[in-house]
Amino acid sequence: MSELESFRGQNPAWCPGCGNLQILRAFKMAMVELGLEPHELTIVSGIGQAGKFPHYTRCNTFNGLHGRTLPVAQAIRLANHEMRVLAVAGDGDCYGEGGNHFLNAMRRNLNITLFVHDNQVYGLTKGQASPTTDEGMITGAQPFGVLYEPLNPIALAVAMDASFVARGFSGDQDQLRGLMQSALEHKGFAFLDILQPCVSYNKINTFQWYRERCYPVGPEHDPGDRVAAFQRALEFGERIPTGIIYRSERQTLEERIPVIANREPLVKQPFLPEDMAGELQRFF
Amino acid sequence: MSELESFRGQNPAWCPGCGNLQILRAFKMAMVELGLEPHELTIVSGIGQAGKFPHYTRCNTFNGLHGRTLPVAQAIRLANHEMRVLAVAGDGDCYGEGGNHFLNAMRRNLNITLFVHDNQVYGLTKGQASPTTDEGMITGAQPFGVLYEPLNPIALAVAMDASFVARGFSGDQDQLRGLMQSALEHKGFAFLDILQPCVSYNKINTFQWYRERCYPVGPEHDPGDRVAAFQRALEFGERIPTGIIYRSERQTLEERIPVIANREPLVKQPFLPEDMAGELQRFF
Amino acid sequence: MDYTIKIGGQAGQGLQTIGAVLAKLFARSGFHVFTHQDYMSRIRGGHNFYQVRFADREISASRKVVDILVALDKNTVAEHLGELSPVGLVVYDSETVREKYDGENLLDIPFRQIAMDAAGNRIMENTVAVGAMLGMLGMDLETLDELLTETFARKGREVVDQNLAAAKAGADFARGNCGQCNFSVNIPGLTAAQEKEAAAGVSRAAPKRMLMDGTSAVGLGALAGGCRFYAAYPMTPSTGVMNFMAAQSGRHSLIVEQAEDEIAAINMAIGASYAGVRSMTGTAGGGFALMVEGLSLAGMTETPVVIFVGQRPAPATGFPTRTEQADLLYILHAAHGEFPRVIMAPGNPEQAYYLTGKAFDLAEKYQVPAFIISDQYLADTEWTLDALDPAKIIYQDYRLRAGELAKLADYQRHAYTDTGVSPLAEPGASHHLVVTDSDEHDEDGHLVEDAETRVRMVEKRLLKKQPLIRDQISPPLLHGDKKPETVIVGWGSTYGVIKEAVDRLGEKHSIAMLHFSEIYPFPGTGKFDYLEVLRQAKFTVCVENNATSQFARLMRAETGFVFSKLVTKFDGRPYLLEELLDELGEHDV
Amino acid sequence: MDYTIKIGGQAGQGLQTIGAVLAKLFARSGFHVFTHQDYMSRIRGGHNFYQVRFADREISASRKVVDILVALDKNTVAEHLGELSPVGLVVYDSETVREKYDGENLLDIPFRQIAMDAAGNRIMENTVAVGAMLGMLGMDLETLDELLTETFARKGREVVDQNLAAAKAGADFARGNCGQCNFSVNIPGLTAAQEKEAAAGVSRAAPKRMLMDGTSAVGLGALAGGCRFYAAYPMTPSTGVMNFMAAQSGRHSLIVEQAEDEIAAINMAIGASYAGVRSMTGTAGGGFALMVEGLSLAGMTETPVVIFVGQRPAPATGFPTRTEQADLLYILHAAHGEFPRVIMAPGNPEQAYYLTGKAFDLAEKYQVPAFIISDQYLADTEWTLDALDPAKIIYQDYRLRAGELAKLADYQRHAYTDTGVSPLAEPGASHHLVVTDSDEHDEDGHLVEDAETRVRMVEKRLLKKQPLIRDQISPPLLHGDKKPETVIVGWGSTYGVIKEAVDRLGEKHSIAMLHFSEIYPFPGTGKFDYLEVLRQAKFTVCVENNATSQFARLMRAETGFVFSKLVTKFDGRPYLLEELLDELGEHDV
Ligand SMILES: Cc1ncc(C[n+]2csc(CCOP(=O)(O)OP(=O)(O)O)c2C)c(N)n1
Ligand SMILES: Cc1ncc(C[n+]2csc(CCOP(=O)(O)OP(=O)(O)O)c2C)c(N)n1
Ligand code: SF4
Ligand code: SF4
Ligand SMILES: [Mg+2]
Ligand SMILES: [Mg+2]
Repeated sequence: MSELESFRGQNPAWCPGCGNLQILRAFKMAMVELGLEPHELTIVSGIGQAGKFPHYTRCNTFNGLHGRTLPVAQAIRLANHEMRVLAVAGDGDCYGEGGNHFLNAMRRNLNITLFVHDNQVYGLTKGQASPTTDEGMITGAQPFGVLYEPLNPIALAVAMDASFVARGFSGDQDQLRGLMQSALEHKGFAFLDILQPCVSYNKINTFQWYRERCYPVGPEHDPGDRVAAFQRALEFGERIPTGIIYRSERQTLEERIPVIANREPLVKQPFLPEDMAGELQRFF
Repeated sequence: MSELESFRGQNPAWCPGCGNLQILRAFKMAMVELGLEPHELTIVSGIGQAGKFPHYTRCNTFNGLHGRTLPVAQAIRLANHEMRVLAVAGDGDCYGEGGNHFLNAMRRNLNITLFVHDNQVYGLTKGQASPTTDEGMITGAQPFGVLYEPLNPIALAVAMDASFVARGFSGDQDQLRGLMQSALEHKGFAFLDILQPCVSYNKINTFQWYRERCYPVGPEHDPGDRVAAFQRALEFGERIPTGIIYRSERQTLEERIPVIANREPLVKQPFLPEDMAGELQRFF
Repeated sequence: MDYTIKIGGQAGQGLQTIGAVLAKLFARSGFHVFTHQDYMSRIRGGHNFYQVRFADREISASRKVVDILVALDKNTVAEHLGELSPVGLVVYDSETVREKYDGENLLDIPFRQIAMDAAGNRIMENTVAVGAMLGMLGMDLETLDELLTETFARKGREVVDQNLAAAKAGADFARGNCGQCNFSVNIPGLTAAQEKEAAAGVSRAAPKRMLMDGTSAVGLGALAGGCRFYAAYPMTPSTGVMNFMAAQSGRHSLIVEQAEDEIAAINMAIGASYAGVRSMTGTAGGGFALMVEGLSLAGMTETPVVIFVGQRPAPATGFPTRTEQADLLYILHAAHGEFPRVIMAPGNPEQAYYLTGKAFDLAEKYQVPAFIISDQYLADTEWTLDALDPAKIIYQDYRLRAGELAKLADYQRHAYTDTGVSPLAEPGASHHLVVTDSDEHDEDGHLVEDAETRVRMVEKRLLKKQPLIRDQISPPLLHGDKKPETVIVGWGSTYGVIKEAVDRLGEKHSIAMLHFSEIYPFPGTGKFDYLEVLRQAKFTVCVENNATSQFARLMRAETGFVFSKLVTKFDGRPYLLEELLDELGEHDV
Repeated sequence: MDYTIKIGGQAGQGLQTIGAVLAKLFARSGFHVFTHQDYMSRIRGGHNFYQVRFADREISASRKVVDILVALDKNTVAEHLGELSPVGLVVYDSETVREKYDGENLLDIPFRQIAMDAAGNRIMENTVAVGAMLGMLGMDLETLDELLTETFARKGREVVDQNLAAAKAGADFARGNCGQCNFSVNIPGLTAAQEKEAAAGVSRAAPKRMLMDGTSAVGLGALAGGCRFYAAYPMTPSTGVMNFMAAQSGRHSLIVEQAEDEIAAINMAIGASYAGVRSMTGTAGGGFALMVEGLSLAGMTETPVVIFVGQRPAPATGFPTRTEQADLLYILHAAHGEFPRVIMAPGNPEQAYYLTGKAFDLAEKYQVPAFIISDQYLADTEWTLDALDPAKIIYQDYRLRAGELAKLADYQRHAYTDTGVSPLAEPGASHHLVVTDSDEHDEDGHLVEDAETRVRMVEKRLLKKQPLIRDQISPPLLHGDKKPETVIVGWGSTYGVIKEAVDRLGEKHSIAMLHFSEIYPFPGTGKFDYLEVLRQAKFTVCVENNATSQFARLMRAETGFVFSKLVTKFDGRPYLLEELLDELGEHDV
């Protein structure tokens, strides 16, 4: 059994007060509560403040390129479907640079988990607009304020029929921990968007701002109803629903690929050079 | 005034019976009916069968890279907002390689038009699955059949709040011509997904298959209702709605950028080297 | 004897089937075979051709002259009539071609009608054409029978018989109507051993050779090299490898993923490799452009990965279905930062097989990206070759797996070592954590910012490994005169045409080919002082299928050597034998 | 005199403000100034520093020794105490640093308390520190007053006065408590002209120099070069240029788009250029990896585009905020296929300004992509320099616009011409259609597949243009002895440190610097036979901020020349003057 101490990593280089610190805490507790040990999980992260996450805990880690967490994470799972895989990305990482991978990961529905640390800004590169930045926010790169409509990750995920779609808030630790656990336990692609204040660069969507708006969806919300989920997803502004917004049961990709379905993970299957010789016969 | 002959280009290298031929015909007629001349439109296309489109008509043309139509098209519009810009892409082009640009073009909402020639397959590269290929279809690259859930472009566009979302079918010329005209006349980003049989590589979604399923949405459908649009978008299978699925009024990006809003296009604004000298002063 | 049959027509007319069957037939019959294809980027219509050369001695290139031109459309006659050899003939069906030609060397064979008459099915017209070829060449139909039986095994004897009937009718027609046919075809002589075998009824009379194209050779080499994961996005001329691997994935422990784009493809290949399986991606030059960042990631995280790049004429989309060798320097220098890489540029299917295997071995052993550079020409050309030997491909699992790993007290993914090679472990196989990072990192794999670690890591990753990898690289191949006055240098897919040109010229001149197929790390002169050979020569020529003589430039950068003459070709087509001879003939070779 | 002040502390403590104000102050006061920065990839905490060197003669590098170390935290003292010069002092506030040091050269100045006392606001503590510096150096506060007045113009006189009061209190405290201060500072002498000006009250006494960093210089050069469209995705160390351009976009006819990724960024730049405006994109080496395919598109469609690449230590993410010169060969060879490109690698802000302008001119004139290669070091270092002259940047509109275009009977975007340069027209400006294609195309811009057109297009696009562009490239700069025995060669951002080292060594030796800032097409020897200079020298050294001596390799590939010695540095930090002198001093320069 693991304990919190098992997950202690480097000292975080995040700003004091950063929501990432809360996300990290919730994660470690979720891992302990799930009874998982560090080597049982591989964290794949990108580049950004969120991308540093795995260095501040202890797990197998592939900290890759900005925007490219999901292809790496999915391939790890394909190569070893006994490994739990967590992809950790920033909002810029996942919805900006990595938008195309996000779309396709939802289609593939491998059994992996995605946390997006959504601070609605590019933190590490010092405050440019991200795809989720509110319209009107002025930054060094957006002197006239953001002129695009923000991307709504929850609505997008519902439209893509992601099999688990949830939103958390770093300021609500209990709910967040629970959502993390549900996401990690979900069979299929589990997507958790985590609202997270950036104290250095986002002066609009502050801790206070989120706290006033976030509300957990109640039992009246049926996460199995895709249209209702979509409607709920459109709420973002005065009120922001948190919790599991949409969930469906679908076969996972690893259950559908004959080479690995109900078989040992690829990485454990023996390599039989003899088999290859037969392939040459066809060419005589 | 233009006539059909004004739009005659190279002889199409498409297969006889290909839906692209019908799309091309509808386009030329739409142009004539709109009274547009070849030099008044710039077509930006990618690579794929659809990407060859502009060579088979006559307009200003930028036939760029596979998947990259939209960034080019958007920039042309930013540089010259008096130019009409039409982006023409394949389903692989736009939803596969170019997925990230599609997401962001919808957010930007520039006044451009996008036709996706959606044959639910990679035509030019000989029949691999595209993001819209039906589950189960067997191809050279998908020997166990397609194992991913297809991307629903209409649902995705509604989720992204694209300001004009429509579906046409190459086999319904009248409706298609009308949709093309509405798209070209729409103020903002107009997205038209055009179902198109590929006689060589898609033996499932044939002309017949589409014809049996496609139905035009009736007046009871309110394209202004986003949730209703989403619900309608989810229909794809036994019945396939065509027509304008979703439409909204939003400011276009070119109306919001101070440098060009209500001003001459950038390309016509004079370059005043004198202005630059002033910038140097700050460094003394 | 040395004949060329060219089948020309529109995309979709089935000329590839005719060509492929003939090639296989000739190979089975004991001839040496070389084929090449030329096709447009379209699915129907246009103008394509398939050229099959066969001879009773080794051949390795296509020729300009054509002995039999099978014209499936009018355009083919117009385009290629001028290529006919003195004994050459055009064969066509005036019904399909919609034209009746005069002239003694144009033979109208009613393929379609014969198919209807003999087999009751016009789709057998291509089989009639194949039969007609055999008839014209005076060959029997035994081998064809064998081949059809294999091909239509699942469809049953009836289909075979129908086909055979069609072929026979074609052959008969040809024999009866081909007054002009002057082809003399002898099945090549058998070796003593083969005769014994033949006598014992073990095999048919002909020597056993394989017929293989470059695409299949790369795929087979990958399988033999232990490839378990292939991620790619389709792009000519690399799609063939993806399809080949996909077809294998039902039979072997192999996953093939079609990625959403090339960026995903290479990142997937890297992810799978990190997780513990040998992995590969493949693309063309334009798709590789999108993999450049991922390449750098493999370099930094020291993740083994094999990258297949099929070159095609560029820039940008260029000529999607044609050939060029213009991505060498690009691939060599691709990606930000400095890290080692391996580059193999096979010259024929045999090399493609072994070098793909070797690429996997070196990638794994040194934890670096390894490239196989090909092009449309190598991808499509078929060669006859002696049996490939999978045992010649080294397969050794260099990774730490469960047992060994668990025994270690400590594990550090990027530990400093004498060789620069750190232990590569399978994540999850023990309690040891496998941590790596695209940022500069310490031995544990965690991110750092200090200068000292940086310097040690660059030394480990690059400066220590690079010379060790170089030691594994074989020198270029010298073929021909051992002390040549003239040396023709090439790399990659020009191997065959240079070899045959050198063989021709070698009859009268002191000449040799120096061919580079293992290109980077650039081969040292320790095992074979090829530079000395070049320096001793009076005349040195570098032949490349590009416009800027990239290999010559690389040679100068690496060795200082400057060629006397540069031969280039950049029209999207390969060198034909006569073309190269012309280029070389102008000068006193 | 020649002093260095280093301000060290954590990210977020405001050390950049102190450094920037001091640099400007010294520049305004007539000194020559050189600054450089060192910071971690984090927003708060860690360890950063800002180093300001100023002197009464030209300087162009940072030194190892520090005269005043302003320590904003304890760590700074620990890290840098050893760097102090014999007269050196550490200045710190024991309240902030939470430590009281013994030792004569450690001066505790209660910045925070003084700020509270003098201005009633602790956030003025950094202004107190600036004041203290002035006090220690014996400089008056007049220039600071001027500067504060400008800076806080919008905030009003009160803020200025508060700041001034804080500074004055800091200065007073320093003067009163700095027994150790041995700094003698003389405002550099004035030229006759300046004295006249000064007498006429036109300006303050000091000579007028600009203080400029590499980032601003590139941005200003782009504006002067007519840049109207800038699309980019943020990435250190290129984000500064994006921010600079964004800030200008309110004042000029300029659109700045933050793209969704680098692929979109370059495709947007190409699209805007096609539509008729001069355009640019910028990124770092890793982001450029994603632009490689777009680069090839620019090459094929002959669309002018300027690409700024800020290098940083790699592979992969590497050291995001540090410096390296390891992307030269990568940028030179990036992209599939063969087409011309221009590469500028400025060595200082002055060159950055003019060469960015020149990049625009060449890109437009020859319809090719043009690069400006920089790095974190050049981006951040500030230099004093003489007034830049926008008139020296050629601006000529080579495009066909409405009037001229309409007059033409025919227009073909890719028409064959003697120079290979085809007419580039603005789409929509007339009835003529502007058609271009990433596939191989004909003169009209429509796609083709034939060999003949291909050959002519490669000749037009590449072979004809390349030599013409080469003629536009200036030779490398020879600085120092005109017939040197020793030549130190460098490119890009090592300019300053090599120059100063050569100046030092030149006092006793026959030595010169040969600096390359216009790198590709590689300069010919027609205008200046620099190869002869190298060949005549006894000892030649190539100094690079990378591990594999990329420029030396390029030199060999282009000219065959091989250096006597290669100096490299790849720890993510720039060369300091003493470091380079050490490297050179080992050998008999
Ligand atoms: C290809 C590439 N482009 C750009 C960057 C620079 N970059 C690093 S992190 C980042 C954005 C960070 O924003 P986000 O993903 O929201 O993460 P956050 O820092 O806010 O957690 C960018 C643009 C990069 N590392 N790689
Ligand atoms: C970067 C890149 N990757 C791959 C290709 C190869 N390629 C050309 S078209 C195409 C897909 C075509 O499918 P789609 O976009 O649906 O167009 P269609 O041919 O079906 O009209 C691909 C994969 C390419 N040209 N460039
Ligand atoms: S910049 Fe923002 S996101 Fe980054 S560590 Fe600081 S508070 Fe957190
Ligand atoms: S392959 Fe399909 S999409 Fe392409 S031209 Fe033929 S029918 Fe049309
Ligand atoms: Mg963010
Ligand atoms: Mg398609």
